[in-house]
Amino acid sequence: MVKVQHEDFDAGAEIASMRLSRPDIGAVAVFLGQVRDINDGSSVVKLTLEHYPGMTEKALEDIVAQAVKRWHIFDALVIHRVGTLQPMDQVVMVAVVGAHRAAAFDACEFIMDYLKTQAPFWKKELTGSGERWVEARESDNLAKARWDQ
Amino acid sequence: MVKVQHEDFDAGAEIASMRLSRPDIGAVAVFLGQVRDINDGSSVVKLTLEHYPGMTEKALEDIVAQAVKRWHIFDALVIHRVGTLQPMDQVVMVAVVGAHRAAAFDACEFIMDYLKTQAPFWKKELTGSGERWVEARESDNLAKARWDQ
Amino acid sequence: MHLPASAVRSLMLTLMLKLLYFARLREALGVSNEHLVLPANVSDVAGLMAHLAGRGGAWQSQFDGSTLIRAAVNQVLVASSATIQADDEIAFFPPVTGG
Amino acid sequence: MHLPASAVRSLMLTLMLKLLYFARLREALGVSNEHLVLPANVSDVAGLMAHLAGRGGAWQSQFDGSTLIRAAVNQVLVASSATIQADDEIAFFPPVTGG
Repeated sequence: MVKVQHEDFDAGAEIASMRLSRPDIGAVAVFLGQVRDINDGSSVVKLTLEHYPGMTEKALEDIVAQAVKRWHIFDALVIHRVGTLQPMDQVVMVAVVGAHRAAAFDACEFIMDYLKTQAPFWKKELTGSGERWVEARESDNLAKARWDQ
Repeated sequence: MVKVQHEDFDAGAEIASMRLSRPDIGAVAVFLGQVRDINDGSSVVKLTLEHYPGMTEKALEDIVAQAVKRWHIFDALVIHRVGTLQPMDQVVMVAVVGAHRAAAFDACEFIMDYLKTQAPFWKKELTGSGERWVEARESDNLAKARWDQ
Repeated sequence: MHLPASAVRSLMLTLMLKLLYFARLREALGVSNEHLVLPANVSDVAGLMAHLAGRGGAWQSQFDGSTLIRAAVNQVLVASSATIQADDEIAFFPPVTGG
Repeated sequence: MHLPASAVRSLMLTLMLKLLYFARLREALGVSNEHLVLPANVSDVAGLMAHLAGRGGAWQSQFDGSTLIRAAVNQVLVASSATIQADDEIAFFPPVTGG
């Protein structure tokens, strides 16, 4: 399932809902991303997330579908916030449930690597020295490329 | 931090406490293991976890220390339950916080792979056809061996 | 041939593209979306980008190839060789930075 | 040489090992722990396992090498070549299955 929303979310409740969805789940792999108070050496006062409504959901659903097809997992959840956030706010959560841990870990990391490079979100930071758009990182492209081999 | 306990734990509260511990955390990688209602083809009625008090804590603390030394992460938490559990009960949680996701994912998976092969816990299942000790899996040894290369 | 005004309008509509611009690109252009009649000589994303660069100014500097721009056709990421046709929704934006 | 009983007791204590058995092994032996005077000819884990196998019965079948047994000395996993000395806490158990 995919949720793109302004509101914060209850990570514990979302994880509990995923893990209790079937009794043959043995492994839950979760990634939670939050706003750092510092980025590329500058202090971050706030962060605004712009997205492309419609395509965002479609892109995330496609990434989840790829993960479910590629690994032996039962389900995956992606929650991504948009709008204006502050340091320590939650930005994104990915939760993957399956029978065993290796597939759950891989699928969770795959979803994050694809989300970072394929889903239409853009971050703008307000730092001590003004606003700036966050630059895409080559390390994210490399992380994604690992899965294409 | 390491906790070995009979009682259940609040995964959401533990994750929140980890992620809010410092403002430069950007990534939280979590693994949650729970009792499956089926294992090796038999239905599981309950699961009893035996451990080696004293050594268990020492082994887990050593694994966490190795992870903190090997990856650029800020902290790691391991909670492992002992005693008698039922299907869908939480067994283990590992939460790793750091600046970026790659190190957090790797450290979390490393801790689980080492825990599975190095920490003195033993599982006994009560199945429809009686009690049995869970056999160690060669796949867990292979998973651990990846990190030794 | 003589067409009634309503038929001309309907014909025009079927030749329209919807264009969307996001993030840094949206700010540089000062436009978030527009409707454009599919130019006669444009059949792929690269051709549309060349057409937009021809507007000059910020359009030229953003679409002349010196700036990294991604494109999506009908909400799917595509390469610049992707074909486009009337009624498509085409979005241009900088490399994404979510997560 | 003549030692008082209290000195003999104290000497004995310093030569003691604490042995622990867990899980399937504990059940097979019917013992979870014992204190053992360090046998004179035993200096490593393998030697201690051979000594325990010499007790016969379940001890023999568990410690004769036919069953996979892990050992810890003073709560640290070790290989069977690890040396042991008086006062050590030595644990034997099957491969672990936590997580």
